[in-house]
Amino acid sequence: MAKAGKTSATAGKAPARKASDNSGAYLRMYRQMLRIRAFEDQANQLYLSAKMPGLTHMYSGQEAVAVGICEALTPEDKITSTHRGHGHCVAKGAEFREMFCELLGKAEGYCRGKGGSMHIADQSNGNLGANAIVGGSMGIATGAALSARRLGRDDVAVCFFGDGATAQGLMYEVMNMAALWKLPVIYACENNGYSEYTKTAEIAAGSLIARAEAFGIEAFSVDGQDVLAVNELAGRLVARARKGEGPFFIELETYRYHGHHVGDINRDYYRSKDEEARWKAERDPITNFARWLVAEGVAAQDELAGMAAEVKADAEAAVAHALEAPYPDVSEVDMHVFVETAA
Amino acid sequence: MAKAGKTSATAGKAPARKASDNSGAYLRMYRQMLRIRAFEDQANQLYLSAKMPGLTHMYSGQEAVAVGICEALTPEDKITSTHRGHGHCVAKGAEFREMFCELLGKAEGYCRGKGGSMHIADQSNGNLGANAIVGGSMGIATGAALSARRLGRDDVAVCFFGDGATAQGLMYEVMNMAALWKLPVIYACENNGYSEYTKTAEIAAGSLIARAEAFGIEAFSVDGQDVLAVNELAGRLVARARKGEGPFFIELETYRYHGHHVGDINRDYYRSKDEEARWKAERDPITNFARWLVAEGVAAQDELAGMAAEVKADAEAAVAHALEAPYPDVSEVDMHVFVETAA
Amino acid sequence: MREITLSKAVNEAIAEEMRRDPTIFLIGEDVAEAGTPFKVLSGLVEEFGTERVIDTPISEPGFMGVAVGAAMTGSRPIVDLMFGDFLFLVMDQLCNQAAKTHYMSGGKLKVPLVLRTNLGATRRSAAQHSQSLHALVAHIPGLKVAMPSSAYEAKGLMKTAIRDDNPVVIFEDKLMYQEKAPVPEEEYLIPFGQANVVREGRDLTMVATSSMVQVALAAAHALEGEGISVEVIDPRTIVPLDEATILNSVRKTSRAMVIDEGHQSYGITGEIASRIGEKAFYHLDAPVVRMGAMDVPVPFSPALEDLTVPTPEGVAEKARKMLRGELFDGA
Amino acid sequence: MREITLSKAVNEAIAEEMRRDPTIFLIGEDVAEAGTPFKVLSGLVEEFGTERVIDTPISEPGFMGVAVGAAMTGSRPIVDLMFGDFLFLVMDQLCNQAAKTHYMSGGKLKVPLVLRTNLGATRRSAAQHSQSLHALVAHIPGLKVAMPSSAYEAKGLMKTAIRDDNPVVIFEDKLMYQEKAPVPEEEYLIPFGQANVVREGRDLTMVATSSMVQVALAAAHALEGEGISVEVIDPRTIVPLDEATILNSVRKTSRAMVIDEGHQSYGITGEIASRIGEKAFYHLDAPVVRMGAMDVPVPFSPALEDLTVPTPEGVAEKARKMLRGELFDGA
Ligand SMILES: Cc1ncc(C[n+]2csc(CCOP(=O)(O)OP(=O)(O)O)c2C)c(N)n1
Ligand SMILES: Cc1ncc(C[n+]2csc(CCOP(=O)(O)OP(=O)(O)O)c2C)c(N)n1
Ligand SMILES: [Mg+2]
Ligand SMILES: [Mg+2]
Repeated sequence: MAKAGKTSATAGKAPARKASDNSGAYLRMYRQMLRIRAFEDQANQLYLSAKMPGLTHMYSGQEAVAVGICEALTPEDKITSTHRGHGHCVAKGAEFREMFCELLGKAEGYCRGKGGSMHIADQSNGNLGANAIVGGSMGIATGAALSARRLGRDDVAVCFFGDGATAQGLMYEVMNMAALWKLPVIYACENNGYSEYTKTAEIAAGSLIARAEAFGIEAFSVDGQDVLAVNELAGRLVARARKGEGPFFIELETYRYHGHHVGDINRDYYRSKDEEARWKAERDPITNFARWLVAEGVAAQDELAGMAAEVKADAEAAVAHALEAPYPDVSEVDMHVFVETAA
Repeated sequence: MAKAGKTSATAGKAPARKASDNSGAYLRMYRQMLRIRAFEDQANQLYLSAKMPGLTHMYSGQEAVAVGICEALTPEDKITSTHRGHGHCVAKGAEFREMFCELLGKAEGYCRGKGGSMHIADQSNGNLGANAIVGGSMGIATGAALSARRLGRDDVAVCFFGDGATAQGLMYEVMNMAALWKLPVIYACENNGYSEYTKTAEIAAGSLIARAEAFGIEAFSVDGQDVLAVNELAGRLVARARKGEGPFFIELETYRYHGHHVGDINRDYYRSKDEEARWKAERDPITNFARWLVAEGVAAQDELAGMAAEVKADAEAAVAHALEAPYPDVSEVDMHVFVETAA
Repeated sequence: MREITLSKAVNEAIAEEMRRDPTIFLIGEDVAEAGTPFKVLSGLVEEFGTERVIDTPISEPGFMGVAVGAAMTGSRPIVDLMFGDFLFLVMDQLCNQAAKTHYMSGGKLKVPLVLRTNLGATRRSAAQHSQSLHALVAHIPGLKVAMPSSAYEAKGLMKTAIRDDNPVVIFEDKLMYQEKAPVPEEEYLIPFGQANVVREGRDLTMVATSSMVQVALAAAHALEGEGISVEVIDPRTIVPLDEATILNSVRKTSRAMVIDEGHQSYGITGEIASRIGEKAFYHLDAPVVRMGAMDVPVPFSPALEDLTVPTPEGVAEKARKMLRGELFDGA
Repeated sequence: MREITLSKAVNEAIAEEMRRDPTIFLIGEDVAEAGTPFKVLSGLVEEFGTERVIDTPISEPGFMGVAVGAAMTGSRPIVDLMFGDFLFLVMDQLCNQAAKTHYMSGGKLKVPLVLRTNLGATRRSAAQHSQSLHALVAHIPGLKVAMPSSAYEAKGLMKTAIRDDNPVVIFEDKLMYQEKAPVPEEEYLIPFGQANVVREGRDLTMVATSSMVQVALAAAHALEGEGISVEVIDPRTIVPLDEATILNSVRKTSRAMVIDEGHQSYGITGEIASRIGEKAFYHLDAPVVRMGAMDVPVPFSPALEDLTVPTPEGVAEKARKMLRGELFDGA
């Protein structure tokens, strides 16, 4: 079955179209990657300084995946996200303020503080929510695709999940249905090499791509650190899915920079500092894309630096706002258990 | 990946070894197939004459699968079975009396009448039980294999299941673990073309064989109507599994003669009478094997007929016994909820 | 009034709602041509087509998840779960996803779906096809739970369930599918959270669900001849539960029994009995008596299975003892 | 006596039993090198090797099924389920298979396995990582359910669970993993079905489970200063339930509260309260009061989450009202 060649922006290979044609999109993607990184840096600090409650999982390092894919989507297109979901949320168009408020359990949060990091959702941009059950959203994404088709809409659903989630049987059940019914859903497997403290090779037999193909689903693998390669493939598949040629499966090779969760500090026993350093030095999606943007003349170095400063300031302002923002009133505790109005 | 050639006894192709070498095994397999057919004929009649309570699913037509595989197993080897489980039970060595008693809810039944047709188990012969949850026993078989390996035994586990059960996610979860851990388990998929009232093609995308192969599992397909082909393949794979070369997956093409369950009488809307007639006329595992046994000089026609009469008489006697046998005492109703003795 | 079977009543409810609202679809195993093994959905695929009556592979967790996603995005799925026993397979999608989505999203997302399934033993279907598992879902905030006790109830409650914007689990009694009851031709809905006083009485209140309503009525009938006047209350939905109707009745009769086909221990009888004990304490002349199914897996043998569920005789006998003051077990 | 954490107590119990019986093995996600996210199993893989401390893929239904099969064939698996919330994923293998196998086979097959998991909110882990779901498994015949309330309890109950020939589900309180309690060096087991009278008292019986035992004790302590004498009972196992100890206490104190961290409705407080109501009816001076968690999915926000579970203050306040006779809600 067709596999996308692993195009690499840093390798200096020519992109599909001339850089200047598309500079708006390129800068938007760059900015979105910066925004995710800035968001996570702030979130990490909030956690380490004990200002953020609960558990959180950083997306840093995987930015090109969320951004490359979401750039190919419209606001009407749906995504489902994971426990490591901040990146998807930002990439799909969410605002920092509502996100930080959610992470801090404040009333202004996207979910009025009830969801938190692991359940953040942004219905206005088609993000059906992070999910704290690994693999838990695979049916939801598939159902969103079925719903779109049945109701005569042309939106596409993208299901983000990790390599570890491929061990959940639910995935095979819904891929089977998606294939039988030709649903407009794209299964995007972010293979960051680990599920929690375990290497992917120890928990996944055979080939992930082949598993999807065995259900008659066209499957692709792509360098998840290369936002252009990801976006090019996603653009093609989203267009095809919209025409009823889905479903599709993509394996994206990527890496998480932090621990499994923010408290996962001593991780030598399962992955080496060297390995981490190598990924950061050689395969950082932001650094490499910046180099390419400058080389192609899409932007000057200082423009990019300015953008970074601006994004960082935005994030800091949002954090400051969120820290001061009020908690939900205690009366909200038993609100929203049920939808109150009858249909 | 290697696939067993679809050898067919009826095609006159020479068997792996000379017929006379192995006549004991051939006649045992023939007898076991007859026993299953006789058992089911009686069970069907019991049901139709309202003497048998509950729901039951006939194995008739699929005899070569259970017999070909179980002939390759020792009593210590384990099997797990399905809602269509009488055939597996007989093939693994069970007695008619205890089986009919079980089907009638009598105290002498294998499960003291508590299990019935859908839960019949025969621990003494390594049958871990039928299962009324489609796919429900896939973990059990895999766990039996793990247990054997861990405890230093060399027994192999065979998991019988239908094509419909391949839609249960559990299968992919346990195949992954079996492959990672190289467990001595054989997944035997009896593809009889239907799950309930639905054709397999409508509920299974892609290829069943490829699904197993994607987990790095060697997979084979074989004519499930040809007891010799089934037995030859099973023998090879059981031996390899015993040596630690498992797991394996086999797809066996077969057909059920009756409805999905005994009450499924009007089935024109999902499968034609013609199709049924063709399978019975051309691919009956018993008729075809009998023809081969006679042609090869393993047995004379009248010997085989004598065997059939004997088996039928056995079945009738067992039914007569079971009909008269006592029900369990009412005091048994709350017995066996828990094992009473501490370990 | 015409009489129709419970099976037909459910079929009508779904057909009427599907005609009214094109966002509704049916999904499950063998729901289309086969119309389910119980034939409850016969004819619907002919009217609504395979795009709205969707046969699935045998993937309960999968199609439950698909329904949740569809419900979050503008559809109103009705999920058909062939046997209540398969609830165990869909618990994650039902309880971790469907039930919590509205709350976790701070009210932004909703999951309007109906999960229709069944309950009830004594069909000789053994331990994995005979369970009455409504207590499990009743415990999970965010799910409504309806338990129709007749064809009439089944139709009205199904229509309400379909129009509700929340996930609703509705349990039909398998043994009742072929039972007829008067059902009006005209449209009607039965609101959730309003118990039905099926029979008025003075001496004793029986709160009974689903299959047990008829058992209670039969017992009440027998007791009537002995001068014991029984009020029978069908809560109709156990979530939301109409506490007021139950408490008012108990305050009047001063005695209560709670009868249900789920296993007795840690089942719904405990909840209802303890609410009565809490809130009608001073009115009670006797301890509240609970009768659930025995705490055993359902045995196959007919000689054993019938012992495991409450019967009219058993209920009547308990009631007699209660009124004779013979039930004060160790008290 | 030395004091060790609950985490260490569980670790010791498992290690001691694994030394004793080579058929025992551990299976679950990140149980080996990582020793679970809570580090409860640290060091075990070093002693017992990867053949007996088995890391699995993220396949809860799968490894639960594997454990059932292993238990049926001579092994004694201990299944590690990382969060109690994932119970929904293993319900079919646990409740349709493990729980029923012994019964369905007429006593021929058995499934000696331990499922260890946890419960408890107020860790800011939100709706899918904070549930206390013991009521669900308590309802299923064939499963035993243990709820340790301290390091001492955790060790003794775990050892008993491992030696039991039935499937046992044991719920540890996540918030207690780092809490220390005196635990003897010598081997001891705590039998199932024998409640612990944690504190004696005259005026009121509090039956409390797991995390709520400490809440009840704190409330009892506060009330003591006000002249209210509270008896606190920890059932230890809710299946089997030691009814006798509870009833004896209530017969003495004439008042009872039942406190549990599961959702209140259709949870375990209803069962225990209704058994008290049934069997100690004439001894009760006031309705049995139940305090469970609120019937809401667990909210993430710290401002909301803490409202959802019983606290010492809340429990003490209810007790005061009860003793002042102010609780007779509409009665
Ligand atoms: C059903 C379930 N099992 C286990 C967990 C605990 N858990 C959270 S994240 C995680 C690892 C997920 O790995 P992967 O899917 O590769 O995603 P990644 O963390 O690498 O982004 C695990 C085991 C969970 N949340 N849900
Ligand atoms: C989990 C579950 N879902 C649905 C059913 C109802 N059911 C019983 S048998 C069956 C079809 C099984 O098909 P297949 O696996 O091909 O076996 P066959 O009946 O053809 O032998 C179905 C859907 C069930 N028993 N368990
Ligand atoms: Mg990963
Ligand atoms: Mg089949």
